[in-house]
Amino acid sequence: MDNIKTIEKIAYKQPAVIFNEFDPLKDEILRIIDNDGHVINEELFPELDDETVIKAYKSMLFARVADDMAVSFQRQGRMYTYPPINGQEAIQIAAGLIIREDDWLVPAFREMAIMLAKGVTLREIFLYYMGNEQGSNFSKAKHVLPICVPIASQLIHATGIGYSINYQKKDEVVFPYVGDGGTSEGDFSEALNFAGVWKVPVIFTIQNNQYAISFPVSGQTRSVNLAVKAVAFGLPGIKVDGNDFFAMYVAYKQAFDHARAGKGPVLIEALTYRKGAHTTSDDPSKYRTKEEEMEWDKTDPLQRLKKYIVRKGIWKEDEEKLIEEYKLEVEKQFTEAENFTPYPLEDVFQFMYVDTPDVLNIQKEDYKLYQNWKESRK
Amino acid sequence: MDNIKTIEKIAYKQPAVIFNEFDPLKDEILRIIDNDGHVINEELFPELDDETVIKAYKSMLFARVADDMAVSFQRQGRMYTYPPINGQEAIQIAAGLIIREDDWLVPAFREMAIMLAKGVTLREIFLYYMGNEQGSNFSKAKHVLPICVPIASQLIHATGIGYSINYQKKDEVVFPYVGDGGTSEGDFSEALNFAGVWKVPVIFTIQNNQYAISFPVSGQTRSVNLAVKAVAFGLPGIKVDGNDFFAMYVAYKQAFDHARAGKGPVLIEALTYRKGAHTTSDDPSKYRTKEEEMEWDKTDPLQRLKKYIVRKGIWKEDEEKLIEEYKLEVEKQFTEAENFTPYPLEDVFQFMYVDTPDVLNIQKEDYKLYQNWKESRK
Amino acid sequence: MSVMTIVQAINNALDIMLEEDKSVVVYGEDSGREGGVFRVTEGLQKKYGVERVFDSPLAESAIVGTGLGMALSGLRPVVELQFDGFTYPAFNQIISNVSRMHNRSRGMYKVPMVIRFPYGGGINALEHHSESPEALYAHIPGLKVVIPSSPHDAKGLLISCIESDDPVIYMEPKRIYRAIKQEVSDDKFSIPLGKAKVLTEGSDVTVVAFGAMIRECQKAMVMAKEAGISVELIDLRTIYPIDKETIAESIKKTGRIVIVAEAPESFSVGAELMAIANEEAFLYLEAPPKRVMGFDTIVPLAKGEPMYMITPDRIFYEIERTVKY
Amino acid sequence: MSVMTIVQAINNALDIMLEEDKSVVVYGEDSGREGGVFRVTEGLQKKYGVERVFDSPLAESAIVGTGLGMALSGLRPVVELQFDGFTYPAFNQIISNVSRMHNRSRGMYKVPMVIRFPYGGGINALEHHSESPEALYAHIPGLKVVIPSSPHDAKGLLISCIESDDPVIYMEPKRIYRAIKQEVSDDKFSIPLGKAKVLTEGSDVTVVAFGAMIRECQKAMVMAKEAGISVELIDLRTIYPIDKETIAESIKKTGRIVIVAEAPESFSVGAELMAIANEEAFLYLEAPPKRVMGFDTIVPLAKGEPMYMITPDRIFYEIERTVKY
Ligand SMILES: Cc1ncc(C[n+]2csc(CCOP(=O)(O)OP(=O)(O)O)c2C)c(N)n1
Ligand SMILES: Cc1ncc(C[n+]2csc(CCOP(=O)(O)OP(=O)(O)O)c2C)c(N)n1
Ligand SMILES: [Mg+2]
Ligand SMILES: [Mg+2]
Repeated sequence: MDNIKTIEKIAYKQPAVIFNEFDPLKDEILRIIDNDGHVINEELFPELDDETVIKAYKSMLFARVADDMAVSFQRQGRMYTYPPINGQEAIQIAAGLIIREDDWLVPAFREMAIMLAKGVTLREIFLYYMGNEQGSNFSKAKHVLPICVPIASQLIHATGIGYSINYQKKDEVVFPYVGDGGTSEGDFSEALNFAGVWKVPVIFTIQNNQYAISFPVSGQTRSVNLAVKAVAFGLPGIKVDGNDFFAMYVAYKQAFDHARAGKGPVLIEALTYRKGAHTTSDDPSKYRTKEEEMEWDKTDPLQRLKKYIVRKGIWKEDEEKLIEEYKLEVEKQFTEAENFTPYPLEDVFQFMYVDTPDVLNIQKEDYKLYQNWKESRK
Repeated sequence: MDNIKTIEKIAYKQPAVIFNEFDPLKDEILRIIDNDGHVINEELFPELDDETVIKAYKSMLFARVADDMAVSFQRQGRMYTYPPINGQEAIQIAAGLIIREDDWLVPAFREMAIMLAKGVTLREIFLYYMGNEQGSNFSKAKHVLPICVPIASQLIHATGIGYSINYQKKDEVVFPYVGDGGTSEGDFSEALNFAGVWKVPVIFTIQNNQYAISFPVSGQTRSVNLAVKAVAFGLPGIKVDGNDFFAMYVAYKQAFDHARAGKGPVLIEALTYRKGAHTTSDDPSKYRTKEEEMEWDKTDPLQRLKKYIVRKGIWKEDEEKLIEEYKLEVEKQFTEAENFTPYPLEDVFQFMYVDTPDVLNIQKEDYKLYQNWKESRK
Repeated sequence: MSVMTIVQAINNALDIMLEEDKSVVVYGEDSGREGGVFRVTEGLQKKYGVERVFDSPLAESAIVGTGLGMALSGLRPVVELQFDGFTYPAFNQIISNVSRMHNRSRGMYKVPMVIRFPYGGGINALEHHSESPEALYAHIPGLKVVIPSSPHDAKGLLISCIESDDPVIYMEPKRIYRAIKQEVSDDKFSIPLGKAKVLTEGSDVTVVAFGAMIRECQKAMVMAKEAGISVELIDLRTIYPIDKETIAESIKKTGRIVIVAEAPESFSVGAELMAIANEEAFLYLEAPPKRVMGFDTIVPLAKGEPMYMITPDRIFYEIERTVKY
Repeated sequence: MSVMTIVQAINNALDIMLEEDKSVVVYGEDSGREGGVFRVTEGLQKKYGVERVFDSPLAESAIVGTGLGMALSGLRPVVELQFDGFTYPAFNQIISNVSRMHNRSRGMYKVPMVIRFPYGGGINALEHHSESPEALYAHIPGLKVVIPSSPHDAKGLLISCIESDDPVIYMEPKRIYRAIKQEVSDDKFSIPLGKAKVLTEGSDVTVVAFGAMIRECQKAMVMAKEAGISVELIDLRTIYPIDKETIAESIKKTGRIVIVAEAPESFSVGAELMAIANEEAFLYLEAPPKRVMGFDTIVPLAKGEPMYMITPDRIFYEIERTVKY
């Protein structure tokens, strides 16, 4: 009766080893170090030299410093609404080690750390949150899409980019991000379904930080977890401890090899916690307890990795000094953003179209007339 | 780490017995009689008295006759585009035995047989396909929504009705329908997800008739089947031989008991075949082979049930005569629809709002002025 | 009487209707426990329970579509969409189902349902948080579209919307959510849908606006007064059905009309108002009707937004030009 | 030169562009093997292979959103949505992403993408198969909206759309898909976007229309001629950006304008055209601009549709009233 199934089906756990070992249906989770930085899964421990691990830790630290400062810049009224990434650094820095220059990053809006890793400058990120779209015109980073606010819609773009890659016979891989809340949007399902059908090289990451603004993930769905949603689209899915840098690295590494080998898309649920507010306009005390926050504090990705490297005896730096350095760097980039040229009237109109219709020019000229009039009254 | 999972999760195969036994992940299928009408699963054979089985067969036969005649009425130019249900009768008539007067039917557009079972008159159905919306104002049937053309959008309405039922502490059950193609729409996923979270009494049926217009189900998704999509939303899901009346009956019976007992929604994938064209404007020979059609012909739900009842010796009727009777009945209802009062100008305006804005009345009066002018020129 | 902001007035209207009618339910993203990102529904879940005021999963099509299902089966849902720019995932449900179920079923079903969301710019927000899509919804047959401009109107209009047996899009001017305080009756009262309100009588020019632009127009009128121009200010209140009569009456008096709204100018409510001016008062027009509206662009981010947003002096400038025509 | 219908002309334009530019891909529901429900893409999959012309799963948001992803990464997708009424599930992708990616990224990314779909009534169709949503799309900043009225235009405009680096909504008048046959050049040629075309010159009244209504207007003009009325007929061709100049020029000549379109009248392209008449030619207007448009209702099913659809004699009736004003 199923004789017309002409397209081969990916069984939900056929591919890369790792996706076989941790069954989302049984709610299994990939974890490599525990909260104290002890290795609990030697077998899967990745081959990473110490230098790389240290570099990763420093990138996480830099992201944390930049994030904290962003929040305080916002409080000082020097920036507008900003969504902190505090607590989600391991996921993004692990991905940052894997993603290559010509791979594609398709962010939601809480991906500052991987954007930095991909070559977006802090200056650009700050400029954006200062309310200037020029911050999304990346000067150095290649193949990074601007922040996408309409939840989950960006996942579909990633699938489309994946089609292009296959079509153009390139070997690029696409890294789209979404939150736990975003898995409820229809676009999430459509993106994964098309990705499966087209067998595109796309690694979908759900940053499950437990909340969609005030709403806990427990209310988003009755599925046993979010990784299991891959089953509905014939994708391999895996649940990973997102605050465990090594686990994230291993998952990304395998997913990347899988995708580049033409084996199609995968779904990674990265379990983490949004330590900060949803955005600077949000007050988490309205909807969650201090106890819960403290419970999750124990899993903090930076502390965990730090404990590992300290115990291994490979940490030689003075962290305080490092933080001071980072602060100066962040400050510098922030100042550059603050000193960016004022927003000209042209920028309101110029980028709506490649081939700008007359009506926009007329509106602009009309506005100038009004400005002149205003000037003349002074 | 999962300590904030406050809402209990439905494991995908927790509930009603039947959903345990046939695991969609293993692509298992519930089937009770084979193509020759032999019982192949005695254990699950439902307790149905002969009379009911005969009645069901006759309802299927009636639906087939009505459907065939609808197609030929359309060919004669007496009706507009019509989507035949030929081949999908077992699913709908099995549901018809279960669904009560105050349960809700939420059709897509290929549910003529269950609409009849629910009390919609053939006259109304014909009237609708003659191009008169009055055919969707059901005179007798209660709790039936009009045909819904935007694919999968109706599933969400069903979930909302389910919420009302729980809220009002009623014990009604909702029966929404969708096709295989419809499972790719975002609304399908959103409907199932909300249904799971709200634990509503909704039985989602996918009539997997192998095609979405010209596109085979094999292209819609890489999931192993469609029932398995339930996993993504924490619902029980089952794949059933939709051309096996008894299997469909058993699945619906258990789903119904499950839903009414407040255990929440279920998903049924009913495997069937659209024997006819997509609609009367479609030509299947463009995209499928005669061989394939003949292969599926062997599974025809009417023939199968007929073989069973004949073998069991409970078939006493003269089928030819029965068909003649049915034809007369269909003819009668069709004639009534054809003799329906002409479509008045009022009907264009009257139902857009309960509280009609002036602008509609003005447009109507303006149109009358034009009509008068036109009259006057004759 | 209590002094209320628009946020409080809406909350109060919801409170009254939840209290009075058990079939009213209120939900949306973050609308329950937190009381919505603007705290419009604050306190209601506590008072009426999680079955009547609740958080929904994050999916606008489902929020609206389930609301429709509820409306068909005995409830009167008031659903909240979080921002103007996030109403579009629900567009198909709104245009293809919500607005049509009554017509599709030839009156067998009614759709007593309200879809609320904050709209408009001027709050230095991220993209998609500053939009004015009223023209899109006003063009859809079967919907009513309502926009209040004051706490009093916000309450009275919302009560009418909830009591309406037709589906209503209720757009809340977020920029003035808390900017205007006003004495509002604590009792239940309603304001009829489909009727505009003459806020100030005048003789030289008619200014038509709605929502957050009313306040800007009022500021411009101070300047106009100084310049000796008598402005008649009309608050549309309901975008669809639009109150042609009140507008036409006013133009017949003043001979001039200036339309102020935030949305992109082309194919806008401004265009419809100009059409009405022509259809209903052609012979009275002494100057071309004028739209003072947003550019045909996305509302810029904070640094560019001041150029996009319509200011009182720009309104005055256009009023003066129209009067001098 | 070959005699072509609109269906054939579109197919021919796609064929030429697929041939010329490997970055062009064509897909949508049933667009591949079957060649689309209207057979517009027939034969193209055979010629260019399943990677370039293909069937997609059934999900409009994904069809449009993947198209955007392709456009950002080097392709020029031409996606097909099956009917006007099924474009709405893709509305969020269109309005929130497709139309804005160029602006959002400050020019870093371009979106060379075409979204095609058949539109309009008059074919006795089911609900959602007879709609004219051009006003919705024309109000969205960042899009262009194009509607041809003849085989020649269908080809030349579509080629321009595919070559455009801006996203374009290309709406096909399904009612006349096969009704008009015309000699069309077999070569590649293009027609500029944003320019209307004066189809017939005249002096008494300007009639502006587009798509399937052009043919109805031409029939009405036969009646007008008999009645001694000289009509100037303008085919908009592009709805956005709308060609204000050509319209204004014509009104300045005739002093009168009648607008003919199928969509519901309120908040429509008709309203925008009336606004333009006022803004650009106020002093020349000798009669109120007139909209001859659909009612503010859903297009009725077949039995009611003839009352909704605009007929040549209704157009003539309104032309005559406007001229006699
Ligand atoms: C389509 C859409 N609806 C609503 C919003 C408003 N909104 C912004 S963030 C957010 C919650 C997102 O939660 P999640 O997906 O878990 O991501 P997180 O913020 O936790 O990173 C919501 C509802 C939006 N941006 N887009
Ligand atoms: C949102 C939407 N997109 C497209 C269509 C056009 N259309 C009508 S039926 C159909 C195929 C449906 O296939 P399936 O869901 O398998 O149902 P079946 O026709 O086989 O019963 C399509 C694409 C539609 N009705 N609604
Ligand atoms: Mg989250
Ligand atoms: Mg099907």
